Amino acid sequence: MTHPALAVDGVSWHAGTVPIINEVTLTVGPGEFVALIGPNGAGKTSLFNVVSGLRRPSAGRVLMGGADVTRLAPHKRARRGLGRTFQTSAVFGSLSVAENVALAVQAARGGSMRPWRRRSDRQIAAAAREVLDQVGLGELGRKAAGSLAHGQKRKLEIALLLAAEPRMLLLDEPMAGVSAEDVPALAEVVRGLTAGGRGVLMVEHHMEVVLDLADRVAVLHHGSLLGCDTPDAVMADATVQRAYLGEAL
Amino acid sequence: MSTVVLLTLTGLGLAALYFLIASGLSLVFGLAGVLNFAHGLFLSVGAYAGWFVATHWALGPAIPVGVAAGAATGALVELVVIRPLYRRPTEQVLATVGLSLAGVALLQSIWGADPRSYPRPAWTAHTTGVLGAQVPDDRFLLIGAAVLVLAALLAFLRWTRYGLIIRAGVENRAMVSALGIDVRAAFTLVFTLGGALAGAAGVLGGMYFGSVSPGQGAGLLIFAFIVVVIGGLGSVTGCAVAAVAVGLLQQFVNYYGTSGAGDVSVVALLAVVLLLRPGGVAGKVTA
Amino acid sequence: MILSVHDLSVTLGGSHILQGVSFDVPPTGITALLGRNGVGKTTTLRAVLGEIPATGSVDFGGVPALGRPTHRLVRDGLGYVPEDRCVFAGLTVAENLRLAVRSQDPDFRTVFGLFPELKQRSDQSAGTLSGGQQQMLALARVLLNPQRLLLIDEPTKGLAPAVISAVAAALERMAERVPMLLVEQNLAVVRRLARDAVVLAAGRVAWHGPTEELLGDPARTRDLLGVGSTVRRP
Amino acid sequence: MKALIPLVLAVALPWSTLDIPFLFDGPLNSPGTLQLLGVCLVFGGLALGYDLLFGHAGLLSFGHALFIALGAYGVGILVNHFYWPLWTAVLLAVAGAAIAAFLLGAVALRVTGIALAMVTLAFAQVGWIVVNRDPGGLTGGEEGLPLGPAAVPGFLVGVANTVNLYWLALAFLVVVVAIVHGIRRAPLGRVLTGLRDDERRIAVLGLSPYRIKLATFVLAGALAALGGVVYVLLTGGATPYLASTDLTLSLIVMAVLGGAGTRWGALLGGIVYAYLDQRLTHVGGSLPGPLGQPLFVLGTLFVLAVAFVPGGLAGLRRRTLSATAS
Repeated sequence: MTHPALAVDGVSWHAGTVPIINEVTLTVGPGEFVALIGPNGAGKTSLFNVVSGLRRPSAGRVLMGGADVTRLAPHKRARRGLGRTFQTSAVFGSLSVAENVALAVQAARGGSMRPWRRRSDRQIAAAAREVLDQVGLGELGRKAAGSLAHGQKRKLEIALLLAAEPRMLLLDEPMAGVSAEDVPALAEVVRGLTAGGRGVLMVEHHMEVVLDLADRVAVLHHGSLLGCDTPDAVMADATVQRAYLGEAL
Repeated sequence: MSTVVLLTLTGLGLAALYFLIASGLSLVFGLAGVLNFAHGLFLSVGAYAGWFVATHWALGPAIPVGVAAGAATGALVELVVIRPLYRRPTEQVLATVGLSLAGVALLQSIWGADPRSYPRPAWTAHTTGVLGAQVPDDRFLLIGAAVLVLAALLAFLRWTRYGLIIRAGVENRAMVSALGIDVRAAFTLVFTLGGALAGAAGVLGGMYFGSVSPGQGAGLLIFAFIVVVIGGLGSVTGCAVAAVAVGLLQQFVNYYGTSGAGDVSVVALLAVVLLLRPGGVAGKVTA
Repeated sequence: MILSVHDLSVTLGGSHILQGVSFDVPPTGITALLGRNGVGKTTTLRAVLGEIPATGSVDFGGVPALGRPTHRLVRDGLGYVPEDRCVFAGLTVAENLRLAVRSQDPDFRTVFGLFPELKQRSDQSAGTLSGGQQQMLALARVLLNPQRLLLIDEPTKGLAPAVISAVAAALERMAERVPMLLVEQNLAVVRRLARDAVVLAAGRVAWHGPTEELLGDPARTRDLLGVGSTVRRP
Repeated sequence: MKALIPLVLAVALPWSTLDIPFLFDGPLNSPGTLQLLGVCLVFGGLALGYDLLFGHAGLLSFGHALFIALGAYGVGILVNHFYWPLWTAVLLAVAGAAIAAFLLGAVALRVTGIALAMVTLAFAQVGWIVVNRDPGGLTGGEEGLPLGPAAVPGFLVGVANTVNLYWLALAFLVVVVAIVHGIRRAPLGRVLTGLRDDERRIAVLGLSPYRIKLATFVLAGALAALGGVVYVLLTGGATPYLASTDLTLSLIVMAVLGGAGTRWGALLGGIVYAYLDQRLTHVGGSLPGPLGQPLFVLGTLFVLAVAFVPGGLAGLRRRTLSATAS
């Protein structure tokens, strides 16, 4: 039997005494695209933080490929193939676009601490260029990452993830702040992420993108999972309707 | 037993001094976000102003003059150096570093690098018997002053409008502005207040140590920093608790251990506190 | 017009967030400021308020506003209720309100009339209030003083449906006394409250007109706001 | 390659008998001038080493003086009290400082930002206390610890050999430049920049920010100790100033004055600062009031620079260049 790329098992998390996530159980299979929706403040980002290791859950386990990673530090999870983006785009502003990706490539290949290697290493540069082409940023390699437009930063973030060749991706609102005309192109990049059996868990408010890309949609409300099903089933569910879409006023 | 009493009261005396320095430092950091290296300068200016008045005129006005001098220095530094660098927090801290270097050198050029003996009220040389221990009266002067200041500060923060603004500003400065309050006026206020407290600490410290030198403020400042970090940045009560812990620990270990061990143990305490609770013991709430 | 924004541009951390935004806010009723996440709605409010540097021009009640310090604008009657409410968690409810008072004659009657709960909880520290109660407190803070315009950022964010209705009702009553520029994601709330809407996209104003005209046209709504949610409801 | 020109000039300098009246008291190759220049070079190296932490990795450490003092006093104590041969003592002192940096860094780097500044400040304070208390007569207390001339190889002793000390200082500077610039060019340089920009993001990429920071901290500590050793050889002994917070603050001033995080900024800042410090001390007596205090002049200069010249000397140069270009 193959293990899910990611399994969240009965996870709870409290911020101080305030419960933010309550016993959430969720799996993402290999090659599966799961979208996580819910009103602002429902605990989606907190759940991401628990899964990526920035927060330690007060109860429950996080498993990757069947192995318990609940107590691993973020960078160790990353090395096991977990990649994530942040809601506010987090690229390295003072490095160029190509250098950003090169950093991610060398991080993935473990060559970061070797001062005798040059940072202009050809293999790294080539790998970085390949990834940049993949997300359509090939032309912008020399530009400072801090000066990119919002949508380009989003693409760069995805490129940083791909450089590490992860097996499981967490995307936190990849479409946020991306102008309407750029959404389709970015959505295509995101759609391609499940290639090769990679699992994807995405928080996104852009419902069209969610319905278009996701195999399953999980709904989080006040820290609890209301359900996880195919897009059509979720959109039709009455509880979900009330929680997420709001009652008629 | 009498040794313990003496050590406790001496430790509390030291704690009082630390509290006077650290509370202002803590409020400035909490509200304005400035790690103020020039705070030791406020103290030294207050100490020398008090010393000047006491040696050239009379002992009585030394404390108010020291307080006023410290306050004026604090206000001046805020208005002239800190305010123009608003929105550039790193530069603000760097500027205070420069001020602390330049200020000490300035004092040195006026009064020389060597310590000057500090006059003190005659009664502080006496001792009072407490539970069998003969405790020098200057301890009580310091402790009394610190308790008074603590009560006054807490009342100020709790009951006055400016206290309210400072407490709110420590939580969220931008929101205070968005309520129509000029938060920069509050910055000037905390710098003035911190300067006043440091000035008081300068005069009282001069009387306690019996001397004053240009570098005295900077030396005390490091322990005040430790108190602020242990007490939680921006918290006056936390400051008081931490000052007592640091003062007592330092005094007891210095007495029972080798010379200097007390200072080292304080650093160890800081390391332990930071590792266990990186935010300090009292979190972020003022008062 | 109580507020005229003309050619407002903001660059933050190297990215051009607003690229020449222009719109007017009429002196009565609620104007909604809409657009997808991250399009610069909050940035627009903060730039108008002088919290972040901007170029262009902003005219508030006939006086140029850009370059003036935030607290001066607020004293001139520009009330601001930020996203995430920003109540002072360590202060009590009463202290939060006291801090906001600027006028000789604060209007506690209106405030407690709209939000009676705040009176009962006046000695409770604001950090222990529920999200909805904190939102009420944030709204109450701007109502204590005479205002000429309110900037309100996502007042229903993260609130339960029942609470959203209550907040919407409060906003509706507030709008009888003072005009508002309202940033809101919940289109049902927008539809109920706002007469006009300004839609931002890609750092510019993409549409400006009556709310009905925008929300009554599903294609246009989807196009401008990309919202499946309320529109898609079967 | 352009960087080689100053190096060649610096190496050739002791053969020059050029006399620059206002800047130096004697001709360039006079022992007095060479010693002054040697100290400038040491501080250039120390400032650049500190900038590896401060400007490049974004770690605000207030405890750098501790490691300089460990090098300086380590050598002094081993040579004076335990009669070790000089070079063995140097090796041990630098290694000891690196180990101390490892142990202290392991604790201090668990926190970030202001807390890191505070905890390093406190650790360094322990060094200051120990040096001044003079435990067992080892450090000489306030008097400092003069290096016994018997222990030092002949070619480094005496006024006639000042030129060798100058070259030693230059060699130290070259070592620091080679290491710091090597790191800048290596993949590690990219990681450090990334760390300064966004630490959380580095962790998500699969790198341990803690280990990278610790490695940088240890390296900077070892370079500081080496600088301390050279300083002791150059000036003939260790003084408590080497363990003081003032020294760390001065290093910050040097880095910022020169332009923190730039290629040559900190180095330049260190040299200029050290030069001004020494010259002002020298001519200080003739200047009125506070102007006779080098720290007053430098401190004031620094405050003005912070307020009006963001980016330091390096930034100034860049802006002048772009201004003349346009």
